Amino acid sequence: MLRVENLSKEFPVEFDVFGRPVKFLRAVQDVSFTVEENTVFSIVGESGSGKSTIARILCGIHKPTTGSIQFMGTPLKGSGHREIQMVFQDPDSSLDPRKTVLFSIEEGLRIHRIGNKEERRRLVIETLKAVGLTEDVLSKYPHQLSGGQKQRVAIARCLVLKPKLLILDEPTSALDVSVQAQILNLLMELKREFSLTYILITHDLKIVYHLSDYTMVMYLGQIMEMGQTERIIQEPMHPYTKALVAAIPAVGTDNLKDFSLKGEIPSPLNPPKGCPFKTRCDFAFEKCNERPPLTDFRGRKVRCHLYTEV
Amino acid sequence: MNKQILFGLIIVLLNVFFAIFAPLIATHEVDEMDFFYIFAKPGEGGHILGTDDYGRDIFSRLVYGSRISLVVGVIAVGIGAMIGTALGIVAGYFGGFFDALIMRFMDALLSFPYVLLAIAMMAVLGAGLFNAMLAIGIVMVPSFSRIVRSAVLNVKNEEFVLAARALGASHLWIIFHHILPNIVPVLIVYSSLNFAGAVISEATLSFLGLGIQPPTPSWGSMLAEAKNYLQTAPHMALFPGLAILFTCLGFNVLGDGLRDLLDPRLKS
Amino acid sequence: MNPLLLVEDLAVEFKTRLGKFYVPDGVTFSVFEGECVGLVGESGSGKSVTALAIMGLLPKNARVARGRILFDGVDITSGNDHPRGKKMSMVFQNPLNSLNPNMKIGQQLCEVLEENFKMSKEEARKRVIETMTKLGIPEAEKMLERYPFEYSGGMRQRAMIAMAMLCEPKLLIADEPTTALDVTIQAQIMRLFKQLKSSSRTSILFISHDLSVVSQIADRIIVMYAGKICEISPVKQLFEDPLHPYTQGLIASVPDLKKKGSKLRSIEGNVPSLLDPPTGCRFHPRCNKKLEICTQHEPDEVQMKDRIVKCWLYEKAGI
Amino acid sequence: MGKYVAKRIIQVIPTLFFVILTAFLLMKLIPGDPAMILLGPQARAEDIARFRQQLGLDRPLPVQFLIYLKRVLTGDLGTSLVYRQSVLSLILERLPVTVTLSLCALVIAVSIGIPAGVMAAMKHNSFIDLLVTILALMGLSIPIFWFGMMLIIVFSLELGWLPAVGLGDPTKGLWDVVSHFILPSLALGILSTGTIARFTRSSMLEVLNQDYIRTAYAKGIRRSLILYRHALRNALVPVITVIGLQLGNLLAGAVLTETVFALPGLGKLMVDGIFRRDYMLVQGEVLFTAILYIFVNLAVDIAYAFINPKIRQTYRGV
Repeated sequence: MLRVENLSKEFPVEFDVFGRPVKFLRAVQDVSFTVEENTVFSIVGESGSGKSTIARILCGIHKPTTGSIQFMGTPLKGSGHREIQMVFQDPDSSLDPRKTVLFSIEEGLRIHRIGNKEERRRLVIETLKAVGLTEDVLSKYPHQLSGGQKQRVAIARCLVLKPKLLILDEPTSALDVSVQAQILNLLMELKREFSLTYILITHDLKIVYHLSDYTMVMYLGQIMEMGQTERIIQEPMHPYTKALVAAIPAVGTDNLKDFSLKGEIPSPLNPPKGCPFKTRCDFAFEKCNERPPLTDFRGRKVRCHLYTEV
Repeated sequence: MNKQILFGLIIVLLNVFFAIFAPLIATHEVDEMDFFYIFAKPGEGGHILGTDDYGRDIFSRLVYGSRISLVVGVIAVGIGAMIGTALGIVAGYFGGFFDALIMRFMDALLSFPYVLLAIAMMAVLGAGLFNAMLAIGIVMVPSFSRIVRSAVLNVKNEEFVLAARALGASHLWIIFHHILPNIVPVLIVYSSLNFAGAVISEATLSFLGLGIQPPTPSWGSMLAEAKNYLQTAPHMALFPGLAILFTCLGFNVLGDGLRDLLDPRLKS
Repeated sequence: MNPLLLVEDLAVEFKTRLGKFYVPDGVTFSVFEGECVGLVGESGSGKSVTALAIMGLLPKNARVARGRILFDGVDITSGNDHPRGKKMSMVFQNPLNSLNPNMKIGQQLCEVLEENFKMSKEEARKRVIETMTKLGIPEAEKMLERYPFEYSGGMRQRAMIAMAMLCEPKLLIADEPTTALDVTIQAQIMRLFKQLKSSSRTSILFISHDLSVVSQIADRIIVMYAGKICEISPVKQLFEDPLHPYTQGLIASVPDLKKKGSKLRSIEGNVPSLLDPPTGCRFHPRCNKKLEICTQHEPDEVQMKDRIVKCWLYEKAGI
Repeated sequence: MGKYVAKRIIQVIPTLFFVILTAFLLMKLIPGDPAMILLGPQARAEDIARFRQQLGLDRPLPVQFLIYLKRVLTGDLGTSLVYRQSVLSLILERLPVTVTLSLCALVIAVSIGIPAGVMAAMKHNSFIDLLVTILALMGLSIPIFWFGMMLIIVFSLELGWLPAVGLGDPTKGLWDVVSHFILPSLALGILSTGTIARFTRSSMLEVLNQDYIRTAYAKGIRRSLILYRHALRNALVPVITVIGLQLGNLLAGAVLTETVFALPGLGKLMVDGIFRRDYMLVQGEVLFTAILYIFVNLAVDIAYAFINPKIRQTYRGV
């Protein structure tokens, strides 16, 4: 359904006196992946991994520096594709504080010139019901709603456009714990009901494991490991994935024993040469000064020299 | 409602009231000269605030003067806000080359001290009400465009703007539906503060003889005349100055109160 | 044994433009020497306010309206002559904002010792370097001369913890110390807290919204909801057999690595408004086991061996 | 650090360019034949023709600008038609009076404004806070020239304590010189006092609301030390930039003060120039003030970088 090839994105960060960029931040480096219809594809990573940049490229906020994106067989051009929509992390900031719920949900329809006023209102109310809200929120402003309700509005805003692919950027991390589960359940119901495809972006491996079919682990703009979610989490290969899995705080158990990752994430402005993870890796050896290729290994892709020898 | 805002609002509304109902409130005609009472002290001969060197009623002239102050304020702020907002939005929203060009030019204009630039423009354009409004308005453009630009930069990176872009909104759509409504508070605060600035500027220009010419009763030109009689008739200088002071104080207090109210940093 | 910290019926009143409200509203708990107590709750539960009240650092529009706080046997409710910085210290959520941006880290740390213990500059410096090294800050001597913005997120939080540990406090309050950090850094800091717990006699009050994070370090957990305590229980029992319906819901709603793809058990409804809390038990509008009485009357504490629960289900059962 | 300074200096160049362009265009706004207006109605035809050629007025506009640019860059601001003297030398002659006046006013503004602002912030929402706010706003609302006139009426005409107008005579001793500057400095300083007080207050309030102040309290530090070491120091950093900006306003305000107090400074020169239609002088003075302002700001920015560790460290060792 979605095929991303050799995607890279550089942001200019320093300019000379004439406003010409002289230094770039390589946010995403040579990323390729495909997303099958009706599946959930997770992108996992910490800050600086480039996961949000990929999301923003897919929904047209940023233009890629190089690379191509094919959606349903045709190349994706320009911004604002109706069939690809995105749910942002924090509904507090992703909803315009000065607009009513009606405006926010209706906005996409108006932008894409769909229907007249009555038809739009009917569509909005239908969608509201689908996300578990009632008509009386229509004239309210975001600050009059609770966190969970706001995120439902944000989901409705995407859903009303009848998208095929929804990008979920940390959809629950700004919400209260007791509300997170509601939203996750809602997302799964909607997926079934409207046969949606999801790209889920998060740092929470528990949610990844619970929801998704395929997972891509990123670190400093590069793919570290990619494959079926269950296998990645149950038997991670890449040392970074291993550390991530070990860092999951599990309820009622003490699993920190297995965690031994040292050091901190290097600045994306000044990433290590060769393998980006080598500065923190327990297994780093001489060869890690060269950038490892993304190799197929037992049905998944890994970028690590430990697996290229074999 | 906040007491400070209420206080400012009352002064501002009082001013508007005086300006609108000037003919009903004034006790004398503007140009009526009372030769029996030249330099009358306040209260003498039925002149509440006394008379000036021609025996004209100061109170009545002040009341009519409020019309000029308000008109100058409204038009000058209107010019400054409109041009400044347009430039600020273009610079802030689109960034890049236009931003650099516009902002460097605005920096240059800001390097000319406010009053000095207005004075120089009036020196070149020639005195008069219309030129005064134009000069004061143009001088305000750079500060408006700067403040609008930084407000736009703040709003532009809000997630709701990104969300609108993800929905497929065009730049114009985003500017009119998301950027403008969200910078309106900044504009209101800033207009109120600049209104005070405009009133003072008009008075300054008229005082220097570059703005509104006598016998039109502008507060500034009244002060210009009073300057020559400080010893004989200090009240000629006192009352127009107080009128300016209170009018400006009203707008400043109002703008300042609104700013505190709208400034999220000071909210607890 | 007398507790190190005893909080008794603590209620904090907030005055806002929209009205008064109380959060927390009558909480009672204790922390014993050498113990790590976890305080868990969602937004508006009152967990951070409780911590600030203990530290005597309530914001200007808040005051202790009821109850008292005893520390080491001394009443510290009024905030005068408070032992903060000497016997009690605190680590905050966001290390970047919590450090003075225009002051070198070293100076900010030394200050604690110079001010509270009248140490000389050299003495303080030595102690600071020692503590920093112990808390895993490499090249501590060099790092002293740096400013907060030159530190990475994890290092900043280490510096904050070092600052709090300098005075060898009897009680350390940690308010969401890992929430602002990346997953792998969060795990490093959690390991550091575990080390502290085992290597020093300091008691820790560890506050978080995340049950699973707290469960890694706490001996006992206090669960709060809308300004009230729901349940206090040793960690193991809490997870094996949560008593309060809220705790049950909270534990069940976290996706775990066992049940994939199934529907999560969620707590319906939303967190209530502080200005207008529900009558009776504050959790009743969202409770799936509510009884008639829950809507009208607040439940009392029920002591069950070393556990405490506030819920009518147990009161009625007569345990 | 050197790199930062160099960068800031280079950034000034486009601003300077636009400033000169503005001053150039300002003269183009004069309706009618510029040469005729500049030389006055009684000028002879041959003078006008010579003048035209000298200024390149017969050439296309961009060329005229280049000529003007070149003249300005070589320090030639033109010749005053009234004084028959170079504009720059006229300005430099009068500059000391204006600079003294502005600096005195600035000292007054800083020494009243900062303590008042700090006090208001520390007693936020109290009577003192309200009083400072209102007084500061009054400072912003008072026309300088009127305030000057009121000071003259009260302190010279009524009380007879201080001289009303003119410069002092150095031969009559120091007091005579100083006393002539007191009222003008007060009149001029009032505006900046308000601005500085308000800015200090809001900067201090913002700092007091920061998390690191709470941390300092949590560390058990004395309140007085927190206020001084953590709050005040951080709050004053941005105030420095505002003080720098005020200097520009004061230079402009001097025009009005000098008019009221009949002080022979830049402002007086300018106002006289306007009435005598000495456009060259006006243009030269406006440009000079703007350039002065740019360099004052540049100096403030560099000073700011020295006290701001973030800038200092970023450019460390460069």
